[in-house]
Amino acid sequence: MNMLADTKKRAKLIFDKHKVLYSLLLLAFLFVLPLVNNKSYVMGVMCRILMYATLAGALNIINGYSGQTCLGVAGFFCFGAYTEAILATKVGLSFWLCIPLAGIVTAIVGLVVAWPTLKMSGIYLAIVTLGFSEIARLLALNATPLTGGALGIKNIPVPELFGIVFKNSRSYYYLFLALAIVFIFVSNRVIKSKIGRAWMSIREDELASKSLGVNASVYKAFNFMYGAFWIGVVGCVYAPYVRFIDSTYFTLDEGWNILSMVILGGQGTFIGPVIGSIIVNFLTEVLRPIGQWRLVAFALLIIIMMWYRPQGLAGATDSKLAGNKMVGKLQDRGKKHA
Amino acid sequence: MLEIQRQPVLSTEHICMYFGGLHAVEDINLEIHQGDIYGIIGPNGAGKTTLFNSCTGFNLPTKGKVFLCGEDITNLKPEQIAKKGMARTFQNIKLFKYMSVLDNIKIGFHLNLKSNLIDTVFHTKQFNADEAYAIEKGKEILDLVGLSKYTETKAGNLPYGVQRKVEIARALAINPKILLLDEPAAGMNPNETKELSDYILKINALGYTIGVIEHDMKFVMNTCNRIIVLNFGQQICEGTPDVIKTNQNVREAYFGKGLVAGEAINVAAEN
Amino acid sequence: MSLLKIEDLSINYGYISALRNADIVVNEGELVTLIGGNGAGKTSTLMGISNLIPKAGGNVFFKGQDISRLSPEKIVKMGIAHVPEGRKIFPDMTVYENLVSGSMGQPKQTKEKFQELLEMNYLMFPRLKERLTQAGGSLSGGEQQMLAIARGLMMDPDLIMLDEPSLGLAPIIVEEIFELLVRIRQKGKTILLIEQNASMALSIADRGYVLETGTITLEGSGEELLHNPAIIKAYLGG
Amino acid sequence: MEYFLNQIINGLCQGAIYALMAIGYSVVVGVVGMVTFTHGEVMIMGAFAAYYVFQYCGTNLILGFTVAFLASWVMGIFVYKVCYERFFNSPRHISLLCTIGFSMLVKNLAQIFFGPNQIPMLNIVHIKFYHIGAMQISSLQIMIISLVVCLAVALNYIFYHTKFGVMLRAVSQDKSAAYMVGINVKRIAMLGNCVGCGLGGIAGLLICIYYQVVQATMGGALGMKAFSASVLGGLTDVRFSALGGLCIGLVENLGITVTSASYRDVFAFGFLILVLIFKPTGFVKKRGTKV
Amino acid sequence: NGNKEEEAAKAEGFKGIIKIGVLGPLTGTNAEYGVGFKIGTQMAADRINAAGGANGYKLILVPKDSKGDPKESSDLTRQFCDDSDIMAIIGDFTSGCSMANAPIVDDAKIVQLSPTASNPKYAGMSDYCFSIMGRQDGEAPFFAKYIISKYMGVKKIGLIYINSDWGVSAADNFRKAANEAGVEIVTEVNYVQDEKDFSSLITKLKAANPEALIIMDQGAVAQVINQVRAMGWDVPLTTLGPGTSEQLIGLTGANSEGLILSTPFFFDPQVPELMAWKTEFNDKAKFNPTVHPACAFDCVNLIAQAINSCGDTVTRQGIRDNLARNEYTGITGPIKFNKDGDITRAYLICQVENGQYVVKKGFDYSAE
Ligand SMILES: Nc1ncnc2c1ncn2[C@@H]1O[C@H](COP(=O)(O)OP(=O)(O)OP(=O)(O)O)[C@@H](O)[C@H]1O
Ligand SMILES: Nc1ncnc2c1ncn2[C@@H]1O[C@H](COP(=O)(O)OP(=O)(O)OP(=O)(O)O)[C@@H](O)[C@H]1O
Ligand SMILES: CC(C)C[C@H](N)C(=O)O
Ligand SMILES: [Mg+2]
Ligand SMILES: [Mg+2]
Repeated sequence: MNMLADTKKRAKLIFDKHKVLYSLLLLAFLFVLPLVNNKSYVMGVMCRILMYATLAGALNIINGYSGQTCLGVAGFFCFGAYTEAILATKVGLSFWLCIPLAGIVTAIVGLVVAWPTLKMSGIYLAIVTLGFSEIARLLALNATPLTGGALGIKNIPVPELFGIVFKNSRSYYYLFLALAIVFIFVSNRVIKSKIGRAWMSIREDELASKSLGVNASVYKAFNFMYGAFWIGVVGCVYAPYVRFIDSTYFTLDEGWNILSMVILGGQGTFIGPVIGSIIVNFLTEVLRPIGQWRLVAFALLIIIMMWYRPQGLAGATDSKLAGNKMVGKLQDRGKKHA
Repeated sequence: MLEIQRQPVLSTEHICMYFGGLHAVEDINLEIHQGDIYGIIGPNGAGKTTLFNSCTGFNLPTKGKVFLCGEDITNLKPEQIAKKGMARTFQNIKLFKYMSVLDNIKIGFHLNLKSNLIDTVFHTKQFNADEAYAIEKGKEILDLVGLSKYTETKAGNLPYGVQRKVEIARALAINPKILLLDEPAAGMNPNETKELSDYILKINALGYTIGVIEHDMKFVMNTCNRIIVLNFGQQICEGTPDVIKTNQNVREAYFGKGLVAGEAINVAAEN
Repeated sequence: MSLLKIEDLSINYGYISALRNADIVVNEGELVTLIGGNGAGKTSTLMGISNLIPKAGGNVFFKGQDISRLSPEKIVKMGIAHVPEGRKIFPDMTVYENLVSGSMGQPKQTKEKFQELLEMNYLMFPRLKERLTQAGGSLSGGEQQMLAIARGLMMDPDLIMLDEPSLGLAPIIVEEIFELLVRIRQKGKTILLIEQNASMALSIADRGYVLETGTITLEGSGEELLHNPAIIKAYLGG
Repeated sequence: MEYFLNQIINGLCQGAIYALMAIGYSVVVGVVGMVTFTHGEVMIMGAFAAYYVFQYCGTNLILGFTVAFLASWVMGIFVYKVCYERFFNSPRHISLLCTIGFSMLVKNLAQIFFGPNQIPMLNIVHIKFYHIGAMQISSLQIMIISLVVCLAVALNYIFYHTKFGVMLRAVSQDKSAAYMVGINVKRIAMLGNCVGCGLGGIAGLLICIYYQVVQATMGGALGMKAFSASVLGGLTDVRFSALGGLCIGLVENLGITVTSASYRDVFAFGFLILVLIFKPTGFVKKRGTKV
Repeated sequence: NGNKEEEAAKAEGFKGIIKIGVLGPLTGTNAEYGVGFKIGTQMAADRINAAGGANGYKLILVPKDSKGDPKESSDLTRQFCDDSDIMAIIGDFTSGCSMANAPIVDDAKIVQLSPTASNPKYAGMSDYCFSIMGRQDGEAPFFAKYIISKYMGVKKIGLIYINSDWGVSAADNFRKAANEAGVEIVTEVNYVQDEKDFSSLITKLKAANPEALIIMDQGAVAQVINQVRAMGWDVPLTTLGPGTSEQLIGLTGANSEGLILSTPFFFDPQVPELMAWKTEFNDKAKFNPTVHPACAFDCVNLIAQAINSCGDTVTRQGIRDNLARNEYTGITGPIKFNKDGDITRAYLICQVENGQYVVKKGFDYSAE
């Protein structure tokens, strides 16, 4: 136990020393990967990994850093994707313009969801976001004039940049990679700032942070918007990637899928969701031969994880969410004078 | 100059707090002046915590007004009131247990940091300035109150007494006009209580005005310079410790035979 | 004979050792108190006795029977009431229901007995009687403390363990509680008391143990300890 | 006019079904004190068990219900062991996710062993129709509604007017405190969970009889409705959960009559969200929260 | 192992091997059809190989489970595209999945021949997309014109359909055809996948009392029928979608008595080889075939024929071109692709009579 902690620390130290170097190496590797192996299948999987890493990361901003339980990620995803699809097909807007727009639209939706729910907490917030997700999907299914209804939106135009046409999964690989990098870079800075601290203080003890002048409502709402923004952006890249979207892409299962990545990887860290995404997608591929049993194995994995490592593989251990033994007693000591 | 002297930092006018039929706080007028250490005592359920909550916006008073330096803050939200310069601690410790002591303090600085999203993303001057300020000032406060050796430890692992102090230090970070403490000495043994008392005097000496609820008479009598006594939500007595000690109602309603409050009240009564 | 007997009890949290090889004896009809600074391990000891946290080692005997591995509720049923640190009343239940829950420990308790105990508590804490239908969680700090104690008394146990009962209570109530404890003891009940207000505690205690950072450093009659200079310096704020 | 009356009846019957599920659900939450996402699967397992009994022992309703109850009870034991027991004092979301995982597990195993297709549940009960003016209501519907009422009343009595009820609620509120007053937390929690699941099983069977099919994948959607309904009712209060179920049923069906069934869940969740906005903890107000 | 198979094939006297990917929902709500695909295609492949293979090559099928989920389907399609041994893809079952795959196959220039995708927009999406189900805008008019107005002779009908890509386009096409045929749709209602309670919809339909009710869906047809009858409403029922599915009858029992539907093809008891086919399928699958596995069966033969006409160099492109060019008559009838890549079918009228589907011979309008 003790030793483990030490070794962890040491590893971290070594990493921190050459942080930049390692990061660059990693980037370089990711960059040349397609040149080594550009089978569209492999690239497809890589795209999925990167995409879900970003999605999970954005969800983690909400669930992991401000401690609100959002089960509605699929709904935001849906909004982002449809925004792009509609703007691109109906208005003929350029993909690159769509990116910020989709983000903003989704962020606004995030605000709309968050604002009324500020009074709620825990499980009530959860069910509301979950309901929102379903409503979003059904609207997409039924608002036929706009979303094409059940027939979905077909032949979504593919983006172009300096003559490069983003057609195959290999080119999208770079798009998703860039997106993921930007997301992590920005979010990392946000978290390490006044804003991030405010979020975390709300997660740890809302009343206390209020008494310190943190406007909890505003920050919670903003947290939702921020997370939603990125989810929307991912959706915006996703739409032209699949070229054809309809409401069946944004079911609750999709939401569970993303959530499970956050959980398996670990809440409250940046590496967590990435790892989660890698694991889940990797398993999805390797376990395909066993057909239906794959989902069984997957379910078992989640349960086992919760049993033996509730904070996930790389989750933040120093948080209310991490459910380690220390919590119980220390909370008692707090409650002591309740 | 004199004007400022006369105007109370925190004052309430006929403030009432009812829960259904229950009158938890009934028509209280208190005035806490610059530099006071103002004690609020009274039997259990007298309405002390409720009074605090209504002053700090954690529940809206049924009637009456609350003024901070002459400004009406009656119906503001907790965070807004904090912004106006009122800090409080809770009857049950509310630290961010998993954060280091310094980080706890940093959050205390929330209101003083001006950087916005743009700043944080592009690490502008403003941002760097803020971060520097937070760390520096935070360390300063910790030195001031003598907690610097805990700077990096997780708040939750600290001994109970120290946690109290950290909570108070954190409250100081918002640089309040007045600081309200709810039973800070509860669960401390006499020595720790003594330390706390000194600590609070020290802070007061730095020019902070303080209001404190406490049941430990020794603490109250040695620390506070004015005291109000509540019972069933009503004020039964107000004045300097000596006045309180000698007041008959208070003795009956609160001190009892004086076995507990014992030497605190008698000792003082003599001199 | 000894009602409660603790043999080199040790308790760890992860790799923090909260209590090391403590030996404590509480005889029938005695009032024994544990004193010690914050984090000394007092609460852990009680938790260990009622087996709410795993023991690193050692045994606990009650009425001559080994209860070290007994499940918590069985221990309660044997007649040990635990008034925990931090009240731990049921916040969403009314005061009355909280009191009722106190008698769960004694399934065989008769209606009459139950009523009698209720009356006893009402007498002791009239405030609770006023608040019978109010939700426990909305009580004031002190009222909650009263409720916690009352709940502990509802099962009228042979041994009652109180963890800082005077916490957050007005002096007058504290006095009453100490008087109550004396009365209870006179009724032949046994009491194990944790107090921050050491002078009070020792003045009514038959014997006392002093805990320092997880080890028992001193043991003696209330009188002795009360006049032991070391104690005076350390805990009585002399 | 009569058309609307009929629609209201449809709404009520649908609502009654939700209520039935919600009752079991809030028994679970009300005792264990943790929310679950497995309820739907548990219900369907009950239905499947009954189905096989009908296959081999002929359609005997009483037998069917007992079997469904027992089967789901057993499921309850598993759920309890896997998702609750060891998470009593760790953060809620952990056991929550555990239940999500468990429901995935059950659903897929069910698909493997019972096959993914719909399985007919024909003529278990022969349905009689009663006509009140222009409205018609079937014996089955009456049966469901009355069952809901009885359960709601009975359970509410147990929870709020008996010593046992105090015990149950104590467990859901603070486990370590419950230990300290001498309650066998593990057993009570297990018991409560199993009873809740058992009721779920009965609900499941009734539903499958009502819709005349049973299918492994049915659980998810149903469970979600049960969840919503009991959230409306403040999660732990049986009566209000039942009420919540009825409301959702009504709102849905009235909504459908003016628009299209594609909007069903929009109405259900929309209504839920609206209510929660104005009453953040459902129909019942949370007591005992204080700074 | 590709080489090992190659060796084995050579040893058996083949020129080599040609792999064909088969996509279908082996699990999930449409599993019945997906499994049908797997078996139907395998039956075809076996026969072809037994007869010396396609153009001398041994056909090897690579069936994969798309779960009826577009994302899954796309991943598998990519896998097929990467595998240079795979010469063509048969599948997917639903239009939704097939359409999601269209851009991918278009990019990889490989044939996606769907046995069942009937969405009119599908085949047009790419030169490499084909379907032999016949389009809904072919079946719907037949349904309106002949079944509704001629055979049943009703003018006012109620329409209930699933709000899915298939259901919607089916309904759209039906509407068009309906008012050409002068049939009035008095009410129409729809619902989403996994709907369980139809009572309020049925009440709605009943209120407008139509002379007949049309149900357009695969999954929920049985439940709709049951609940219509459970509400004590005996309106004539017709359905478009499930084809002559035995499961339907199993799920509805007596309720489906008199149900009318159209099918492009029917296992006619009079035709011995069809019966043989049916029994063989039943032996393998343990349930009776619908039209869909039959279509899958034909698809393999179509590909094989295309391979034959490729001559000595078999390429994906070659297969595509010949497929588009050739004509062929399979067990489900004559097949000739139009320029979009799908076909127009002739339909039969079926009715359930004491638990059996029977073709209404006299009314064989498809001849017209
Ligand atoms: N939310 C509430 N609902 C109903 N009654 C309440 C609520 N909050 C407080 N009360 C009642 O108001 C009275 C005053 O409570 P308060 O907490 O202010 O007492 P206090 O003076 O702080 O006592 P203590 O010294 O024990 O903390 C108590 O009798 C309490 O029961
Ligand atoms: N859950 C826990 N995890 C880690 N350490 C713990 C835990 N609970 C208690 N400790 C540590 O064990 C030691 C003893 O704690 P305990 O609560 O028994 O002391 P105490 O004498 O009751 O203190 P107090 O007077 O504050 O009640 C302390 O150092 C405390 O920090
Ligand atoms: C009805 C099924 C054969 C599939 C349907 N033809 C579709 O295109 O989705
Ligand atoms: Mg108080
Ligand atoms: Mg303690």
